[in-house]
Amino acid sequence: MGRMKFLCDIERCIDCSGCVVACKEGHHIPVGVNRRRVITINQGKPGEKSISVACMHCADAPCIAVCPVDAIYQRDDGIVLVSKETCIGCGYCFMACPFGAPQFPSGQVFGARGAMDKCTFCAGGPEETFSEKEKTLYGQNRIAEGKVPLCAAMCATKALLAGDADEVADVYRERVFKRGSGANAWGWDKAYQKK
Amino acid sequence: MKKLILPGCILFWAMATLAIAQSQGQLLTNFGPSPSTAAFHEINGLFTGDWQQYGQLFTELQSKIFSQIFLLVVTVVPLIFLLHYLVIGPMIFSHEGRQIYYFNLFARCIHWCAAISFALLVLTGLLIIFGSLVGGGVLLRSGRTVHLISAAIFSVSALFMLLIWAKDMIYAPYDFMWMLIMGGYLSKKKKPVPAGKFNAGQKSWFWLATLGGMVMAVSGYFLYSFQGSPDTLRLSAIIHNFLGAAMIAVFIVHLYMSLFAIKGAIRSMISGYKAEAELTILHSRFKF
Amino acid sequence: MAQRKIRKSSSVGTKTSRVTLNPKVARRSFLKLSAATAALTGVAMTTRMTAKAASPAVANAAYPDSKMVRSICTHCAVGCGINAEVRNGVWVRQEVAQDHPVSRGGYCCKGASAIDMVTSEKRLKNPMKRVNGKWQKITWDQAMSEVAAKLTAIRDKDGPDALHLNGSAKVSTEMAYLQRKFAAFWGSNNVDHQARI
Amino acid sequence: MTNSLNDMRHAKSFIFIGSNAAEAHPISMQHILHAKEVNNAPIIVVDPRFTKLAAKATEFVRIRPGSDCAFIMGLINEIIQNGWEDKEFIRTRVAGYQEMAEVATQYTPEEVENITGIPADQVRKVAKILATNRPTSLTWCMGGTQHSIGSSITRAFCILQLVLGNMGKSGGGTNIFRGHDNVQGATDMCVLSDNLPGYYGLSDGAWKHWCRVWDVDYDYIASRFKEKEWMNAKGFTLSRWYEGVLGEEKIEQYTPIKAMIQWGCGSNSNSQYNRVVQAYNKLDLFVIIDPFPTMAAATCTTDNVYLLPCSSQYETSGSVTSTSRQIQWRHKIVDPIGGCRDDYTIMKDLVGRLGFADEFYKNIKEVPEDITREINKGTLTIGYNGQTPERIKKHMENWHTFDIETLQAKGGPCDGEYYGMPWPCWTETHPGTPILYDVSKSVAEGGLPFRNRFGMDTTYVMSGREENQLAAQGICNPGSEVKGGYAEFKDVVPGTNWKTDLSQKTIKDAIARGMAPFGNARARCVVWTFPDQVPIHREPLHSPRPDLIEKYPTYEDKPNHFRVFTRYKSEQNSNLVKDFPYVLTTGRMVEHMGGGAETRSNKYLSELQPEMYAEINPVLGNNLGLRDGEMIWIESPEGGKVKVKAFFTERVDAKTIFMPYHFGGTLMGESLAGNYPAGHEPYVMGDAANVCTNYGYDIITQIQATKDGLCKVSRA
Repeated sequence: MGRMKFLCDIERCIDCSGCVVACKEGHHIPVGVNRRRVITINQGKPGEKSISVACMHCADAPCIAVCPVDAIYQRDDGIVLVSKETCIGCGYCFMACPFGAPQFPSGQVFGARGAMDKCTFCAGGPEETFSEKEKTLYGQNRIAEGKVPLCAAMCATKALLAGDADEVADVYRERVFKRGSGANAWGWDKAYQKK
Repeated sequence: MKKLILPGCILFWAMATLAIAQSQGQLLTNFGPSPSTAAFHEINGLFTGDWQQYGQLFTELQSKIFSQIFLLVVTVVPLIFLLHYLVIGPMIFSHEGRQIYYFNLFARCIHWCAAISFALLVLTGLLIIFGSLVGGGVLLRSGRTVHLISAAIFSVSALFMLLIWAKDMIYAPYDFMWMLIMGGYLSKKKKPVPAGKFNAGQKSWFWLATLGGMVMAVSGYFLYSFQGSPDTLRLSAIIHNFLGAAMIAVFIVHLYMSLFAIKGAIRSMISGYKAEAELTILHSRFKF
Repeated sequence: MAQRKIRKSSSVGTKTSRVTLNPKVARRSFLKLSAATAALTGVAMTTRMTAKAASPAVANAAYPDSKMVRSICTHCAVGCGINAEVRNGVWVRQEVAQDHPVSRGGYCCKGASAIDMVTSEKRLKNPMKRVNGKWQKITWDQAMSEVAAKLTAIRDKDGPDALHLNGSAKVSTEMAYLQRKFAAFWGSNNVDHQARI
Repeated sequence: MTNSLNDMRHAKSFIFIGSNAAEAHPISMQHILHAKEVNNAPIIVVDPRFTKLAAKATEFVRIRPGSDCAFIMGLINEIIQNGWEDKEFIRTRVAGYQEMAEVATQYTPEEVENITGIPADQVRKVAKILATNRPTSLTWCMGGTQHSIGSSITRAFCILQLVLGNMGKSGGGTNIFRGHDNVQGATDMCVLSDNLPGYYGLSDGAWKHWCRVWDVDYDYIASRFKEKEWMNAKGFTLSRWYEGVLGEEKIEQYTPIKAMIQWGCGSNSNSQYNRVVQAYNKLDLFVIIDPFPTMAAATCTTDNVYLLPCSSQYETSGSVTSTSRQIQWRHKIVDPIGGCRDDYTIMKDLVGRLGFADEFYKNIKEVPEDITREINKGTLTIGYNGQTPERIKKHMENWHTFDIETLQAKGGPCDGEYYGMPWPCWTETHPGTPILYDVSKSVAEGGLPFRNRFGMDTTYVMSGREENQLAAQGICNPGSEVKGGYAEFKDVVPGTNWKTDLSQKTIKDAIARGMAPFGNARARCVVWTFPDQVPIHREPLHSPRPDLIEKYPTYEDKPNHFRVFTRYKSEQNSNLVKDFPYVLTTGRMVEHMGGGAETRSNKYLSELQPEMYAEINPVLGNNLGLRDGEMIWIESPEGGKVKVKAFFTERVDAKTIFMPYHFGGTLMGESLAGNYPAGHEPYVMGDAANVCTNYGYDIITQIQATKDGLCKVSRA
């Protein structure tokens, strides 16, 4: 299996939040937790750009490095997952993440943060695939079903690409070639840089 | 001449392209300002602050250095004292004779509140730092809760300690001397060391525990509440860890002194009385 | 910076293998995924690929015994396709209508939350009327007979044009037709809908 | 839309005017951006606001609200002056061109700049972009229509496309993005006070046609009316029905309105909403049929209200017509939840209790399929007759077989048909018409000429010129028996024409002869029945430019405009701007829909857009001493006011204030949360922007003018 990657095409994203709600509705995420967000810069001015960001599933993931209890791990296909059973909600992963991906639902003792929640690339979690427990804790496991993540599949303008790195790069390269502009792929320099 | 043909061709082609581009440029406008590093940088800033500045630092510190420092603190410091105990040995004073009322009941209560909560803070704190050995989960989550409650108790106790002892803890000139001779702990002889009601070591520990404790409380609050910019959180975490390591180190010193280095020193914190023999040596400047 | 830990977790292999306890599923997903990713882009789309990804065997893996219903989003006039996965009369999941010719699986935030239209706890579940300023639950029979009686009384007293019907652009074409037909049979041209505004 | 969303992939340039497709129709952007990327098509966005669509534009044109007609006429003038018009297209397929061109000469780029605020050079630039990148796809939405001159503005858009020769071409056309999911279908079914289904109008002939379809006596239907004359009189409209209740304006009806049924219609999308609320409270009976309690349920505080919970559209089935005129079948996903009932059941119950079920349901046994069949039988004008329920469902089942570029099925059971059989779909074997007025295909394959609707010869009042309205010689669809223009078909079955021949023999006959049943004529630039025969600019009723009122005054007052007196000239007041100095415009946001009853009851959407706000330029905000994020009052000249949060943004210019119109639940700053049935109040509540939208209605359609009113702003 190849390596899974996200890519948001900044020229196509129209800030419709389809990806955000697709993710929430698909995984039954509580209000207040955003596995994915759309950020707009220069709002209302020429040069307004929007971008949809979630966990980038970094190759050399800082969150894995800083987790004091090793709750975060990486699969062979590059997808970074968290075990909510292990996580203690310390919040270090949020501080280490360049993309603001880790989310912490509150409602635990003394309002402390609960276990970290983040984008799973629609790959569920460490529990048994398709089990009820996996569904409640992590949402759908679409990767095991052979389906692409909801956010990218439901993207209104196909700005958000997800899947095998080679395929994503091919699609994006073709697009950039067609429009002849030198758009960069946001976040790749940080997420996937080679050591 | 031949050498000029190729560059010439290229130049002509470039100019032609440019001319065509210009003639159409007005109409077939490109796609506005193309995304630049600056735009990405701005997006990054919106997400988690300037990751390059503290994010990277925090990641590097947290991934290796913090745990190593703590490992050092909890292994090397006790080892040094073990050596001290074996080589120099504890000081033994007679607990008979004149007893001087040293700590009143309130002070003792506050001390033990602070002591127990601090011990819990250290234990649960270390638990989180070496969480991977325990495997996280329920144990550590309750550990976090204990850490939180202890922090609250300790913060209040620390405030009271400041009220009770701050006056006695102001450094005096002779404290410098005490520092120079390391409080006399490096010799086996019982020579009077220059110290008031509290010696320079105790004073330092006091200020670290109270003022340092305040810093720990503030940075800890940020980590607990997550209110503040990502960079604030990162700085808080860095400070919390470094300061915590320092406090644990000194805490171990304090433990060693009260439990092992000076035999029976702990009694004064239970009964409130200290023996004259001990005071004349260790607190020679104290007027009783 | 995190090389050590990553290597540790992948070399031990326990954690990664935990993810795919069922090796059969894992292998199948392995084969399917590249096809599905190509399909999502809308560029490399072919029916062969999408048909594969949407084959019933895979569709039912997560929700056994579910069936797929094709419908249309109710929010704007683009008319995006909706693939609804239904099990035991419950809409369990909104699946991607990847091969709808207009939307190609795309949704905006409104379309992506289509299930909420059915499950929202804010939905009214019983007819209600106001009695002395307070809302009161009533039965359909009571509601309809009261409404019909009042309508008839108004019609008898003031004539059919005393009723205005605001129809809807959110109902089906058939229902819209019935609304216009209703006005005609009622005997008034006082009927209109949102196209006017 | 004359073309389809997918067909926009072939456009070589776009002009959006009064449309914010990125927010209102996000999925359409898939095709628009494709054309932008692959065809390198420039996107021109004309709007008072720098919208999210403008962020994707190559050229953003900031226009003063309500001056669209001047801008478009200016473009037409510039195109003609430079000789960029499509001369052959105009010669063969356009009528009244000279008269229109004469009017257009008044709109020089400098005059356009004076009226619209668009720099003259930009007008020239846009004209050149359109001239050099053909075909252009022109899109407008409510920003183009909700003005007192809305009908002139939209006609100007069409004329621009005629002048450029972009009609009937792939990648061209006038592509109006419709709002609600089935507004096209509901409009086609004419849930309108001036038409019977299929745009038949209200003439006796129309009534007789539909009585034949319904299989009832004409006399029976006539007996249902108060007098026969009321059958032919346009009724009250959604935008002004409340005048019939309040009685403050003179109404042309024998009785005031006493009862109201609001069936799937949000309430706070009406302008001057505070007056609508007064009307609600004056009604003897108010029935609200909706899945969610609309704002009407909270604003009407009398005991005469009934809330009937109908199911959502996912809990019932039926066909829906998309903006591309495609008809799709919306299958029922789940049964109605709780005690809800679907619309058909409620209608059946109501009709039964009112005692005309036998006549009403004479040919309707299987719901909704039999209703579709009845529609197929009667709606001949726009070719709704080929889309049988079976065919629509077949298209749904095989939607994957349709090509994304052409929307034509490649192989499979629907081979050769166009997705959703966009109307007109003349027969049960017709593939549908993907592009209207396209003479490059035969009629049987989805081609179409312009309709012959307005007679044969016309003498124009302004020039005295007489012109034949039929298409020129040689212009026809391939395979047409008549090589050139021809009149509409009639008397194939004696006594009927193609619109009223229920046997549909006339239509089939025409198609067999390669001809369109409705004839082959020219598109006209002059509409001799309208007050402005050629579109001209007129200042909005509440104009921020008193200096222009004299030169571009509005219409004379219209006494019986859909049964209610409507003020134009007497409303236009050049002193108003002194007290109400800012232009108020409204619009959509992507997270909400219409009055927002549905979307504000959705937790995720509410989370994304939790607050009502007004967009104010920082310059204006600072000049007024406001702070970003603080509460402000916005007041309209009619006394409506809303308390909203100030949102400083450069999306709007310093003279304009923008509000989204989806919010409701508070009225003039007071929360109505307690007036909803307990537990059913929406998650998000805010002042309804339409409390502030001004008086003003289109001269033809009576659409409300919500985009070009005036307001004043103060700190709350």
